[in-house]
Formats: sequence, C-alpha cells, structure tokens
Amino acid sequence: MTDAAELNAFREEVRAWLGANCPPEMREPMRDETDACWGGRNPVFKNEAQKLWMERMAGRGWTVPDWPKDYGGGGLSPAETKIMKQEMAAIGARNPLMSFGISMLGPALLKYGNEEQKKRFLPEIARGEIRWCQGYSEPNAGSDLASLQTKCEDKGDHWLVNGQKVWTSYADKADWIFCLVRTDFQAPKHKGISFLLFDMKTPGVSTRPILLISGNSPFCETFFDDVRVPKDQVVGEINKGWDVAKYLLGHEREMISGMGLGGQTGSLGEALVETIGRDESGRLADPLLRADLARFDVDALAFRAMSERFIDELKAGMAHPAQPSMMKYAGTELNKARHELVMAAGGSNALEWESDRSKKGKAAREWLRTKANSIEGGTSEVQLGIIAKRILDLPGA
Amino acid sequence: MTDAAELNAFREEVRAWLGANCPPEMREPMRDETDACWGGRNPVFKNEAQKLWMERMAGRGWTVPDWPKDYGGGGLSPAETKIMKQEMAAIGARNPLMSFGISMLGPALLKYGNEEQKKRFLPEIARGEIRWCQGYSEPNAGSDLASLQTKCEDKGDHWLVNGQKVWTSYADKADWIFCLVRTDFQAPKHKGISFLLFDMKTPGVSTRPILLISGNSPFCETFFDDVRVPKDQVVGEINKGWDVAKYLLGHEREMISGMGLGGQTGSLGEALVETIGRDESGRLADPLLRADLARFDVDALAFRAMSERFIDELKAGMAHPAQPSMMKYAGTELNKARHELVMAAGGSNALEWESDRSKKGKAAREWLRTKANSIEGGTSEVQLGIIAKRILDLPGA
Amino acid sequence: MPLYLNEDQSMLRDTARDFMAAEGAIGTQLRHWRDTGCKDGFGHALWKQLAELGFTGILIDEADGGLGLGHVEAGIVLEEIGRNLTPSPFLISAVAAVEALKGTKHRERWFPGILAGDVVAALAVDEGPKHRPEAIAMKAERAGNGFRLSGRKQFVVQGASADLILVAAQTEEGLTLFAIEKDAKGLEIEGVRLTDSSIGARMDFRDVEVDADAVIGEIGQGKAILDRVLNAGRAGAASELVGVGSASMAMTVDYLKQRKQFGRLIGEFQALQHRAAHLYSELEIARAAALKAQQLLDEGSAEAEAMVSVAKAKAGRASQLAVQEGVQMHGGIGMTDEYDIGLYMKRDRALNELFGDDNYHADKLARMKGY
Amino acid sequence: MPLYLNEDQSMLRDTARDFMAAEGAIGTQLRHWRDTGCKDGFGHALWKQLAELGFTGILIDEADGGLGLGHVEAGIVLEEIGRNLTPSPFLISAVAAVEALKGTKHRERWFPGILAGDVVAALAVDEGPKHRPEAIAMKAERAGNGFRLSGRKQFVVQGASADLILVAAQTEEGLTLFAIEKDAKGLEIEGVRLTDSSIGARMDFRDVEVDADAVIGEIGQGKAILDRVLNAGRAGAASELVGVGSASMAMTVDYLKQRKQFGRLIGEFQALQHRAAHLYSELEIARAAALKAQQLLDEGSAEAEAMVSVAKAKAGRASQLAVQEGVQMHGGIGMTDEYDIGLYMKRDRALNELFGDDNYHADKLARMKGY
Repeated sequence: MTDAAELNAFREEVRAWLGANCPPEMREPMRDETDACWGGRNPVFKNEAQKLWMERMAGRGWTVPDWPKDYGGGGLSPAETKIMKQEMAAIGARNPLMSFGISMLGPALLKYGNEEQKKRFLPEIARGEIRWCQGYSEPNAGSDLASLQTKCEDKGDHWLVNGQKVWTSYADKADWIFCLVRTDFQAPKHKGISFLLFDMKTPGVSTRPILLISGNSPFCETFFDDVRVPKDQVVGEINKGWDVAKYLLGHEREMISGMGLGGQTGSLGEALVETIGRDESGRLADPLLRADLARFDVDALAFRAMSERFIDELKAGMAHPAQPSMMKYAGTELNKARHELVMAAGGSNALEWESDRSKKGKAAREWLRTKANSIEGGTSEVQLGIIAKRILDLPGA
Repeated sequence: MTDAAELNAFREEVRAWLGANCPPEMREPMRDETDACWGGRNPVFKNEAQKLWMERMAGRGWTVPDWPKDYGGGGLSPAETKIMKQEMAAIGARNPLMSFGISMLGPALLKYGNEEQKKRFLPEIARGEIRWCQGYSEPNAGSDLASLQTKCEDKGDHWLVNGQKVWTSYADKADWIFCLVRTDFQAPKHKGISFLLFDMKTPGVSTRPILLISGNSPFCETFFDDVRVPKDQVVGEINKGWDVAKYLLGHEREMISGMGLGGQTGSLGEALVETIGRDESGRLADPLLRADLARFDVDALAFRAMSERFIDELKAGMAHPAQPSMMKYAGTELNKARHELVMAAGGSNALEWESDRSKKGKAAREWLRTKANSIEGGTSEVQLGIIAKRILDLPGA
Repeated sequence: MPLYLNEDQSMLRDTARDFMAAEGAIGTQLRHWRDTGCKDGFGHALWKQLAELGFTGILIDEADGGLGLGHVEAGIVLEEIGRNLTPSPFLISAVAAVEALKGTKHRERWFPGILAGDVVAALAVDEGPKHRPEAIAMKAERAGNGFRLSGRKQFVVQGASADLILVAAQTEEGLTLFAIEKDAKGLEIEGVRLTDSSIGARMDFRDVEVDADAVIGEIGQGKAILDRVLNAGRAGAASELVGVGSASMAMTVDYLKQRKQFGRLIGEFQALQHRAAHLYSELEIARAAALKAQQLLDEGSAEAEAMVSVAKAKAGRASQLAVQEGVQMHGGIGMTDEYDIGLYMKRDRALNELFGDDNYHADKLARMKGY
Repeated sequence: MPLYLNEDQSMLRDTARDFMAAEGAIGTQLRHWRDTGCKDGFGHALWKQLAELGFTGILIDEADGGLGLGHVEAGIVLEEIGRNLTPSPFLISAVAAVEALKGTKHRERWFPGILAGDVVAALAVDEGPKHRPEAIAMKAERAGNGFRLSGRKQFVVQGASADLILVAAQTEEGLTLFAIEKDAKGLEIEGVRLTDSSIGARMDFRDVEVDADAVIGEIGQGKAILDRVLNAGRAGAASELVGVGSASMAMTVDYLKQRKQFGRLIGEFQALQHRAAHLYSELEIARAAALKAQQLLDEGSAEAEAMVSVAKAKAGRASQLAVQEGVQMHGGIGMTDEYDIGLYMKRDRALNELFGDDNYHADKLARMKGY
C-alpha cells in the first residue's frame, strides 16, 4: 500500500470510530470553560457524555494522539495526528480532555524526563487521572522569572521546599504541581533553578484563590511551608531547570500568540453596527467610533493574514524563532483594543456588572480580563525586548 | 504721581511716538522671513521703511527695551516693557530687528559677560550693526551636546580653534559667532567647555549651507581651520562655558515651547473643510480624516489652554523649571501632527513641489520642515528624559 | 484671569485634598460600600460632611445660602474626588442639579436639602446605551393641569437613591425639563450596579403624571437649560477624570520606583520612563483644558461650550491612557482586585461614558466648528 | 496555498532584489533623474532592462508573450522597487494598465510595447486632490462614430511620459474606460514634479474626440474594469509601501547600531528599541496583508477587494510609521537632503496618496462590511 492509501485508510477508520464513539452532546461547541473536561483524581463531569467521551478517547490513547503508546499515547505519526484533528474538527468534536499535563508538562517530560518518570507520569496524564498545575511566577519574579526565590533544600533523603508561587492556574483544583524552585542560591540566577514535581496533598502546601479586577479567576496564590518532596521528582538535571522552563515557555508563547483572533475573525464594525444604529446615510451612527472600528478592522484583518502566514511558516519550519514574540505582542495588544471598542460601543449597557441583562457583566469582565493578555506569558515589554534583541539584533537589548 | 499714573503717561508717550515713527509698511504683517530685518555689517533692507523703522527704534534703545541704557538698551522696567509691547501689538508694528544677538547672546552677556564685553558687544547688537550666529551642535554632538570636540588651544597670546559646527543658522550671513569649544580634553565632558566669541571673517573660518529635505535652509556647516581668537573673547570663566550654554538653552527651549500653536490657534477642521468638501449631511466628506481632525482639534485646543496656563505660570514664577521640556515636547509633536493632517487634506495638490499653483510646494515643504521640530532644540526623547528625571523623579533617568 | 488657581482656590484645593484623602479614601469609602453591597453605592455620612464643609453649596448663590462660587471651584473638589474614587452625589446633585434649578422657583424646595447634604438628585437624560441628548424621545403629553410622562431612561447615576429626579422629555412645544419626586406614581426604578461599583438606575415612566409646576424654566425651552446642565456636568466630570488619571499616574510612578526586576528598579527602564513622561504631559494638558473650560463657564463666555467638549474629550483620553498604562506597568498585581489600580480603570470607564465619551465630544466639537 | 513565497517566487524575489539594489539604487536612479531635472522622472533604459528580465510581462498571459504570473509576483518586484525608491513605470504600466487591457483587443496594440519596455502607460482617474473613483465627473459624450471627452484629471502618474492614457469618464450608459493615445487632439498635459521627484500630470481634456474603438470593454461597464485595475494597482502599491517601510526601517536600525550619544550606541536605549520592535511588528503584518491580498486577487476570490483595502491601508500606515520613526531616530542628519532617509518619507507620502490613502481604504472597508 502506498503512504497515501494508508493514510486514506486511516482516515476512514478514524471517521468511522469517531462517528460511532463521539456522543452527540460532545459535538456541540463549548459555551464556556465549565463545558471543558479537566479530569483529575476527583473529576467533575458535567454529564455522562463528557465522561464517556474522555474515557473512550483515552482508551485509544487519542487524548494525546502523538505520544508513544508506551506512555499512554496513540503512537500516531504527525500525518496521522493531523488527520485525526481534521476529522474531529469535521464533526465539531470537543477536546476530550483539557490538561496542563498534556499541553505543558507532557512535552517537558518527553524531552527532559527519565524513563521512570515518563512511565510513571505520562500514562496518568493521558488518561486524565491526575490534574496538574504550573508553579512558575512568584510575587517578586514576574517578567524577571529567573529571579524566583522559592527555596528547595537538599535534605539528604528528600527535598525541603519553602516559598510562594502566584498565578498558579487552578492550583485549588489540581492534584500535582510542576514548579520551578531554587536549588542553588550562590549560582547566577539562571543556573540555580530546578524543575520539581510534587503532590498538592503533601503537607505544607496551601492555596488561596486570586480575585481579579474582572471577578473570580482560576488563579491562585500557592504557599509552600516545609514541603517534603521525594528526591526522584526532579525533571532533568539539578540546577538546570531553566532549560526545561524555557522550553515550556516557548511552547506557551506559541499557544498564546494566536489569541488576537480570539475566535472572532470577522469585522468588528459589522458585528457592532446594529448595537449602535445608523445615521441618515446608513453609516454607523457614531462617526468617530466608526472611524476607530474601521481602523481596527484593517488591523485585525491584516493580523489575521499575519497569523495565517505565521502558522504556515511554523509548519514549514520557516518562522524566525523569535516570531512568536511578535505574534504574542501584536495579538494581545489587538485583543485589548478590540475590547476597548466593544465597551465604547456598548456604552452604559456594557457598564452593568451584575445584571442578568448583561450576563453578569460579561462585556465589562471580558474587557478587564483582556488587560492581562499583555502581561501573562511574558509582558508586551518583554516581547518587544526579545524582538529588539533576537530579530533586530540591537545592541545591549 | 502714582505708579499707575506714571505708567499711563508712559503709555501715552509710547503710543504717540509709535504713531509718529512707525512707517505704515511696518504695520503690515510679515508675509515670510524675508520681510524680517536682520541688520549686520552689510545689512539688507527690503525697503526704506524697514531701514527707518530699525534705526528709529535703535535710536531710542527700543530694539532691546529692557536692556540698560549703558549698553544701548531702553532702560525700561518690566511694566514699561510690557506696555511697549502692548502698544506695538496694538498697531501691528513689526519687530524692528530680528537678531540672535538680542534673543540669545545678549542675555548670556548680561549674565556672564564682564563689563568690557558688555560695553563692547551689547550696543552693537542693540543697533543691529553686528549679526551673530550660534555655534553649538557638531556632527557627533547632537542630543549629547556636551560631547562636543571643537578644539580650542591656549597659545599664550591667542586661542587656536580647530573643528566643525553644524546647524549654524545663517552662519553664511553672520558677522560674528558665539560658540562652544573644548578647552580641556582631560576634564569630564561638561567641565572642559568654554564659551567663545569671534569674527566670522577671521582666517580659517568657512561655511557651507545645508540643503534640507524641505529645500534650502538657513542652516550651515561651519568649519574652523587654525582660527586665531584673541584671549579676551571668552565669556564667563574658562572651562565653565557649559553654564552659559545651559542658561541659553533654557531660554531657547522656552521660546520654542510655544511653537505648537504655530500662529494657528483656530480649528484645523474648520480651516480645511472647504478644501475637502462636504458629504450629503454637511459633514467633512472624508469621514476618517474628519475623525482625525476632530481629535486633533481637541488636542490643539487643549494644548492652547496649556500654553496659556504655562505662560501665566511662568509670569507668576509658578512653573516647574522643567515644564518647558513638556511644552516643547507636546507642542512640537502637535505641530508635526498638524502638518500630517494638512498633507492628508491636500492630497495630490499638496504633493506638488515646484509649481506656482502650490507656491513652490509650500505645504509639502512646511510639512517636511516640521519634522525637525522634535529634533532641534533638544529632541523629543531628550525632553521626555528630562520630564522623567526632573518632574517624575524616576530613578537613573 | 490667569489660568491657574488663585489664592482662595488653592486653599480650597488644599482643604478638599486633605479631607478627601482622609475621609474619602478608597478603603474607607469605595471598597466599604462596594464590599457591603450598599444599594446606594455611596455613604450618606460623607455627603453630610461635604455639606458641612460648604462644598455642596459651591454653586449656590450666597443669597440662597450657598458659597456663590463657580465651576472652577466645583472642579477643584471633583479633581480630589477623582483622585480618591470617592463615591459621592457631588457631581450630579451639587453641580448638575444646582445648575438646573438655579434661578427657578424649584430652588426653594431643593436647595436647603442639598446645602444640608440631605437631598440627593439625579439627572435622567440617556435613553439608550450612548449619551445622545439631541435625540431624546421620551414623551411628556399634556394631561389635565400638567403632563403625563412615558418612556425609559438609563444610566441615571444615583437614580436609585435620589429624592429628586430631573427628567428631560419632549412636549409639543419642544424639549422640557421636569423636576420629579422619587415617589411619583408610575415611576419604576431599578438600581443597577455598574462596573465601577456605582449604582446607575434604569427608569421606566409608565404614564407618570406631574403638575405643570414640575416644569423647570419654560415649557419647550428645555434644550438651553439642559445644555447648561450638561456642560456643567461635563466640565465637572473632566476634572474628576483628571483626578482619576493623576492618582493613577502617581500610583504607577510610585510603583516604578519600588518594583525591581532584572536587578533594577523598573522605573530605570527608559521605555517606561518615556511612556510615563508622555502620560504626564497628556494629564497636564487635560488639567489645563478643564480649568479653561470652567473659567469660560464662570465668565458666561460663548466659547465655553466648545471648550467643555475639548476638556471632556481630552480628560477622557488622558485618564484612559493613565489607567491603561497603570495596569500594564503594575503587571500581574495590577490585575488583582486587592490592588487599587484596577478600581481606577473601572471608574475611568464609567466617567468616560458619563455625559458623552471622547468620541461624542470630538464629534460635537467638529459640528460646532462647522465640519 | 500557504501564505509565504514558494520556491519560484523566492527565486524571483532574489533576482529582483539583486537587480534593483544594483541597477535601481537611489544614487543611480532617483537622485540622478531628480538632480538632472529629468522631465520623465525615471530612466527609460531601466525600463528596458526590466523588460529584458521579463518583469514587464509578469501579468501578461503566456499566449501574449508574457510570463503568465500573478499579483503575488508583481508584488515581489514592487517590494524591491519600494526598497530602492526606484522610479519606474512598472506599477502603472505593467500592473494597472496590463490589468485593464487584458483580454481586450487593445492588448494587441499595446502589450508588445510593454513587453519590450518601449511603451509607458498612464491611468487618469483622479479629478480632485483626493482619490474618489466613485465620483468621476468627466464626460464622454457621443460624437459621430465615437466620443468627445471633456474634463480634467490630475495625479496622473507618468502621464507626461505616457504613450497610452487610460481614462475613466462618464457616458450616458455609465462609467467607461477609454484607451487614448498621447497625441490626441485637444489633450493638454502638464507635467508636475511631485514631492518624491516623480512626475505626475494634470490633464485637460478639451473636447478630445476618440473613436468608439477607444472603449475598453463595454460602454458603460467601466466600473467593474476600473475596480479591477485599481485593486491591482492598490495591491501593488501596498507591496511597494512595504518595501519603502522595510528599507527605511533597515536603514534606521543600522543607524541605531552605529550612532553614539552619551557614550552609548543609541540602539542601546530601550525606548528606541521598543519603538523599533513595534515598527518591525507593524511591517511584518503589513507584508502578510499585502501577500494575502495578492493571493486572493490571483485566486479571483470575492474576498479580494476587502483584503486589498486592508493591505493598502495597513501598508500605508506601517510605512508612514517607518519613515517618521526613521527621520526622528536619525536626528538632524535625517533632515538633510544628503541623507536618503528623507527620500523615503517623500516617497511614502506620494504612495500613500496613490489609489486612495489609508483613510479612504479603511472607510471603504467599513462600507463593504455594511457599516
């Protein structure tokens, strides 16, 4: 059989299996993040279909189709993985399992973990049995992440961890944490960091949710008070955790860089014109807002082209390695601009904060939430610095 | 007589004198800078009236009304000077004498010159007999003016000057130059500079006009090749010329800071609407340009208020000493924005470069010329740095 | 008149600044009323204190028991209110409503209460999500001796706590302003909590009958009065915005001097310095514009209206820049509810919207200038 | 089709880049023709060279002797033209005019000359200072076997050097495009030197009589053709703008790496770094938009027109930012005629204006999107 014929056969197989196994409810678009399935030790399923869908996919290793079968994955080739995603998209199948284990820890373990760690952690992730959170930022280590101070001491038969993390998404719901700790306080800041895994149930771990200006959030502060961690739970070499972190951050930035689209790829002016009404000549009735919307649409449609180019170049291996910084910068600034315009168009309706009419302040809360876009995952300033240094080659940048 | 009565009498006297002595031609607004009288050894008068007007005013010391009579001035008090300016403005009397000697060198000599220098130079300036130019910038000393390298060696009975100045306005027409030279190459850069005066006819001085992107300009490059300067022509102490320079730069910045107004204080949209035409609803026909004009008018009218406040606060001694930097920054950026809009409104008409129809490219040349506003007299970046340091007190600024 | 505060005005500013920083502080007022879910969104005790200081009478003639001062003085107080995000009926009750009732017979009924800090007034103008006073549709039809009002209003600030509601409606003769008491029959009021924790109201007028007495000024002559009222409110809002922006900048500049990253104070980073310096410049210009507008209003100048729009638009944009830069420069901490900078962003948004946003006023300026 | 250049296109870009940097350089071309006061404002020899390279036939079908390529390829050449500010009839003659004549009988008369680099064409659309093709007033009245044209045109790029002039005029049946030879009786042409040293023309049509043969396509059906022609020109101009902006940025970034002030390379100053990085981002986005527009044009997509407006507006703004930052960051030297950065500013202005500026295209986009 030729490659193409094999792939066609695979496509048929996938299509048939999905047709038979993806429950109809799991083919509806998610309405919000509560529709997502996160797995974990005490998983919360919104309905039976969600549970079934995750279990069936996990059963074939298709929650992580491109991971090796030995680690609970599907063992698919890149071409097969692409076909699977296409077929899922074709029927609108939901992602069966949202997971930082899959999107963040997994790739790091595959690259830096030892065999025992891979065997121990990856299958649990693939099956959605353990929910992970990420412990990177600290109150005094934001943009300058490498200045983190969480102390990890070698106590012979265990590590002793003391310190505080912040912006730990879903720390209050996670089972385990992968986190950056300082194992050497003498070394230059990038050289004394290790990448550590531990159970959130370990004595001394506590979390506190962070209330944002937009309201409740998945973020937490996480405190470590004499937390004892087994010695074999460091990924990669001691004091070389920064390499692991950089690898993951690059991953994360690529994911975030597409967010300027925010799923809304059409004309914002077109979407808002009926909210505002038209003047006698049929134009959007607020002439200056119309001007802003027109310019925004130019920017947004141009950025859509840029995103398309970026993805195409990524696939072809042609993108400059620092291009994700530019996408992240431009995309997040654009998204902030979009929500400023949505607020301006919404006027006093959009100011409502609690009413059902406003869906409990949806517009305002989303607007406020976008302000974090240019902070999280590396601030706009950090991205601009990376562009200046790595693309424009400016001195001392 | 009370003060007020004295001032009233003075006002009557000035009014009568101006009425009798200001030629009618000198009450017309200047059309361009060629209408200005610059004086000098070989003065160029556009007409007899211009000559007469300068001589009459100089005869009373009123070219520099507030300078002491001993130095050729009018010896007027601040209140009297103000009255004179008001009365001149009332009949639209032109400035009788444009002069860097009056606006720049004079104040420096009055503050830093010795008695002999004041007696020697100030009366000539007041009478418009010597035309001065300013030698500050050098090719490698722009924003970082204090890094200037023009070498001034003490040769016992004279100074020997070698080096190059740039952006010397009217160097090709000036009789004398006041300039900054380095007299100590060992000292920290601000501590080795002296303020030197010399005749432009001295052997070794040559000039070359600078052609700008906007066309001809009053600026020159000025070259010093073994120029011998008498020892008594340093103003202030040797190696303390930077104090004099700073004093003058402050003066200059204050003058420039008003330029955002550019004599045009009305609504730009109002001025341009007929150029562009109106749509069916009577609004300016280009809706996005209209939006920009409306926002510009907001900015310009707000800045007009700021200018008024700044001048009032200056008069009352209430302005922050670094406020001129903010005025210079905001005013010049605004002026650049104004000319971008004028070009956008003028469309292809405004692109014409040589035609009589376009007054030889007046709009385009003015537009290009404004680009220097945020460079000359301290760049916008320098002004922002000053605000950050001196007003906001930011560290290391 | 020089364009800076005279000695009396500077003293007033100092008084207002000290008072508001002490009694009107975010922790004491805004957060308190927000976190206790107060239905008014402001404290009546503070309103009384403002009255005791004489502030509520700034625009009321001395003959009527007020201080007989002007919009400049009202702006001084509002800038301090803005700085502290102090929730207060001052802008609507002591500025807009006083401007509306000034010189009318209604002042006898209402000014004593405002002077005492007992009465809260509201202004019901907007009928849709955006401020469009040119297009008021609400009807006031003749009915017996008076009028019958029907229609809806929204974004009526402090409308849910108001004793007096000033309502703009169309009569046969044209736009007319009415003074209506809170318990008018047929008037349904819904208090709505807004993003900045203030309470706006939606009002449904279901055949609300009022006496002819309720008319402010002449029937059909409401446009001129409403313009005056709105311009007073806009100039005041401009000052409040300048206060919001200035405090936001001050807080941010402080943070730049404290926060270290990469071994340096972030205030040492030139890119942030230049942005902060630009922001300073914008806020100074906005402050000058607001003061100029208020001086012109106090002089009764024909140029006042244009300058009011300039001031509201400029202050709106400058303050918006201040809160945006503020949150960004604070980084993650600026996103937390615990920290105050986000409260400034919320207040800025609401104040920008109130009485017309910068788009509205730039457009209005263009229309006034004939283009 | 992936949104990057394929192998053939990359080769074409390399060829165009090398050729234009060598033969089309500012010193050799722009300054030469400018400083000698050339009445054409461009060199005919270079136009022949472009023909020899096959560039002039990029959009001409292979059956007609061209390369049968598309707008993407034309854009590749134009970006390099933009980089070097190379004065050339390429955009109007080899893109706009070819698009106009494609598939009509006129191609037989004119394509050989364009392919050979002998013929220069012009496009007479604008009648006032701004690009308003929706409001063409020029009349073409029936006269005998043909038409009589009367009216004025301006900003006719290369109009004073053109052998062929494409004119848009109103007939009874509607907008119609005519192909007119330069020596038509009654046609007065004034060459006008523009800010960027190019020559635009003002044309006065005084009862210019032409045969019915001069009509391009069908009488009264000119709008569709003109739209196609203009969109081809706009997409091309977008690429040229990207070239202008990119070269301007490159020159500026180089300068930042050489110029010292305050004992440091100015490129070390963070404020300038961030501005340069932002500019880079804008130019990359503009380049992607131009390429996307050209791909859609080549596909004959219904979405092409909107994307063309996006590309022209975005490229115009990005390039304008590049030249403004360029002059400012160069400081005084950037203001001198001796240095090239100012030439980029001048060219940017003219190209921004050509075929509609960013305001025009953002407005057009809004109209296309129904608001």
